[in-house]
Amino acid sequence: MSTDDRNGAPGYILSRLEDWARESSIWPVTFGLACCAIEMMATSASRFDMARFGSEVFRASPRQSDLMIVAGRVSQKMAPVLREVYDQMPEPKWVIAMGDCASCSGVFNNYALIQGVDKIVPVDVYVPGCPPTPEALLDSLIKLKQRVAANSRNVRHGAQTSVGVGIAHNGTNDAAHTA
Amino acid sequence: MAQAEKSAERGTGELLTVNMGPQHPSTHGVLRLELVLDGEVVVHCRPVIGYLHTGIEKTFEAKSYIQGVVLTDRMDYLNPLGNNLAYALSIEKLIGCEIPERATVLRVLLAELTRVASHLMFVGSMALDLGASSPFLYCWREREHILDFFETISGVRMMTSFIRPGGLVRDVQPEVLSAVSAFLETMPGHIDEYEELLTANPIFRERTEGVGILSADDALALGVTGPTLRGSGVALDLRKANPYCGYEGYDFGVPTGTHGDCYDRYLVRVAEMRESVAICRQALDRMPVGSVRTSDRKVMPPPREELAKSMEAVIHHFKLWTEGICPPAGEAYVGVESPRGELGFYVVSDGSGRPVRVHERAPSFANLQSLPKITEGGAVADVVACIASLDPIMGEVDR
Amino acid sequence: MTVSDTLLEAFGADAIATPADLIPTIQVPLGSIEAAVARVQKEFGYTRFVDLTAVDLLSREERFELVYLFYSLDSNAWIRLKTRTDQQAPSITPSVPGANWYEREVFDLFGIEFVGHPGLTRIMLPDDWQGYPLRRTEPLGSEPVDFTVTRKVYGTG
Amino acid sequence: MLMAPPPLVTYLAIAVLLVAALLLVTGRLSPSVPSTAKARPYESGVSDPVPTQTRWPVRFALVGMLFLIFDVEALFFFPWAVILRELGWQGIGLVLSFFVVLGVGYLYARSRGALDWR
Repeated sequence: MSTDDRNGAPGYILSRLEDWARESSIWPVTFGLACCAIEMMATSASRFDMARFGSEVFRASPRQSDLMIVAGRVSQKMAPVLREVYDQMPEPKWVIAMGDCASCSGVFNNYALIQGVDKIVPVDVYVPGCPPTPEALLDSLIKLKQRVAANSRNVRHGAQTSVGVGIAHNGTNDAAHTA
Repeated sequence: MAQAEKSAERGTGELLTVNMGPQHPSTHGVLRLELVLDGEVVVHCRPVIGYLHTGIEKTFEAKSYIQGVVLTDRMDYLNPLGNNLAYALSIEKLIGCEIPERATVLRVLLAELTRVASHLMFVGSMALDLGASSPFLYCWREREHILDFFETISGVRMMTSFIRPGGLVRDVQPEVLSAVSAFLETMPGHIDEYEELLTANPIFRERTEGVGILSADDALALGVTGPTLRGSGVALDLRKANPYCGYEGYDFGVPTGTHGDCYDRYLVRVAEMRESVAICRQALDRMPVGSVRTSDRKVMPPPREELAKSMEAVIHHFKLWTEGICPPAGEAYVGVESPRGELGFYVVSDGSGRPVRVHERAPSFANLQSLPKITEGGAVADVVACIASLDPIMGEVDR
Repeated sequence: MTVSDTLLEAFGADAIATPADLIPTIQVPLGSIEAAVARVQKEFGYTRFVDLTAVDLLSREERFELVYLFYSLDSNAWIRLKTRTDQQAPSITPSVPGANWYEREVFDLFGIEFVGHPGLTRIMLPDDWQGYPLRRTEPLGSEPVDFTVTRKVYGTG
Repeated sequence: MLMAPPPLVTYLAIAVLLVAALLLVTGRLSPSVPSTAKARPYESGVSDPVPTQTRWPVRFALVGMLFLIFDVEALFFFPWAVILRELGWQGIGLVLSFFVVLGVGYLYARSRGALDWR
């Protein structure tokens, strides 16, 4: 009984169920770095209430989480840590690059930051804003849920980095990234 | 760290090195602690910082003075307006330009509102770290009100860049001021709610009383300032000691603790919230009328309608938006009381449009130096309470 | 506040300047910085260490200017000590524990070695980082923004 | 008419079925992509984990035993509390002896300072 053929074959119901289950409870790992982390906490607080979308629980360890919200600027020293946490998350996993600093290192175009987190991890949804308002983060979560609902097994990574690429860590700014 | 010879020389049993690393729910950002444990007791704690180093001070040198305001927002992201204020005061001291009375009073109001918002975040996250998740939701309800005010007056919730050298970006609408005064009426009642939840809570007291004791002279030796220092009993508050922005005209108390443990630091910050609400109310009562920008055209661009009429206005406008402010050669440092301690920008200029050096004296950087002293000897679980009580912001620690 | 006369006769009138922020600034030769710090802290009561930073003046000799800032609790005033150095400077951490991380940061970002510092290693940048970014000789290290229009210019993409 | 199986058997059957279903579905659905990084212990993100094969202080074992004695044994109070009314005084007397034994043990452990860590 193969579970991921979509054309009404016997596995169809199970894969629909599987997509629905995964889409309705995406648990983010707490990866708050800088100012966007405060807005991420505001999103999970009482007014904007991320719990309505099933993402209430911020798991501290990557072993029990499906989504990594990179909330803040990623410095050169933090890059291997980010890659390590991403690698240790079980599949299927998704990444939201929250804010300009995570998407393209926005305000700070200098030696200290990785210019955009998609040089290290494959990113699924980019959220503009510095910091993005909680509504923008919720909107990105909804977009991610739609993508997961469509096909939660074959995880399409929109990023330039393939899985398992190492990070050139000799301090130079152009971290190795494959097109 | 090879454990063998370390434990041999200690002889108290096997020492274990545990990494309370950059990705941790209760290190208040990307702080990493290398803890050497003898069972549950912390024998040695080595903080490792730099995981959020953003090279802001290097970026300052590539930007003009007005563009620098945007960078100051992102250093201490719980106190953006306070950082803008410190930066603006340093540059105004360098230029020697006077700003109108209404701008000064509005600056006090905005700085104190940011202090309340920052302390709300402190109470919420300290309670969350120690397991009480409901105060977090209550505190953020009030914080959202304050962020709404900032969004109304500047269009942005947090990174407003609203206070600039020479005054404010634009005037604050009167209906916002009435909304703020309505909010200030309810605020003391809300603070009582938090106190009911936490202050007398036996579990909270058990986890914080007598934990992480920092003596007054240790604090002074390590350069600790702000509520952390006042928690140890030293009543040093720059708003009283070296008043700026007319703080000598407001009457407010400086709450201090006695034992210097986590509980006192918590009590000092909650009492400070009440004082800030009192200051805001006084600021609202004495709000003068007038413009919020300095008349010195070398610092602030002239109003739009003046551009049509006078040639000098057009020239000033053009000069300001191309070359920016050109303060005379020299240096300036103004110490400001941020929610975490003494904050100041040391600005060195050589007369051109770009600063030679802008160094931020970050209070959390000095406060975090006291972490080994207050955690060593305590239990591992108390490390969480100690970090929360220092309220460090890694954005300004790592700059 | 005018510069107190005890400071004047202690360091000589020409060494003291008062910049725009009215904080008395004392220029001290590199060799006697430890003595000056001890004197300022003990004799004149500026006990609290506030800040230490460096300014790269790109001048021919003695390129970096170390700026120490102290604060006196009883007279509520700051005082600034300045000294010029090229590569090394004596560390004040043994006598002023608060300066530990500040000296490590100045070493990390400027490359000034503080002789006598208990653990002079990098504090901000990764340990295997080459170069000292805050020196004016080093570039900002910014990457060209990958606009489609600039791709031909930078030959990316 | 088939006799309905005794309640305990149905209860156990449901438990076993539920566990089997859960294991089967999650086993089939969750993709397993083993990688070297996943094999490494999670050390708050630091990639070179610190070796932790050291001899643990004996106090951890002590606290473990104390937990076993006082917490697990406290479990026996629950079924007793449920049928307290039928047992009457004779039941209370019975449990009292059990309570005295536990109480003496607890007071002894506390006086010897086994509970506080230092």
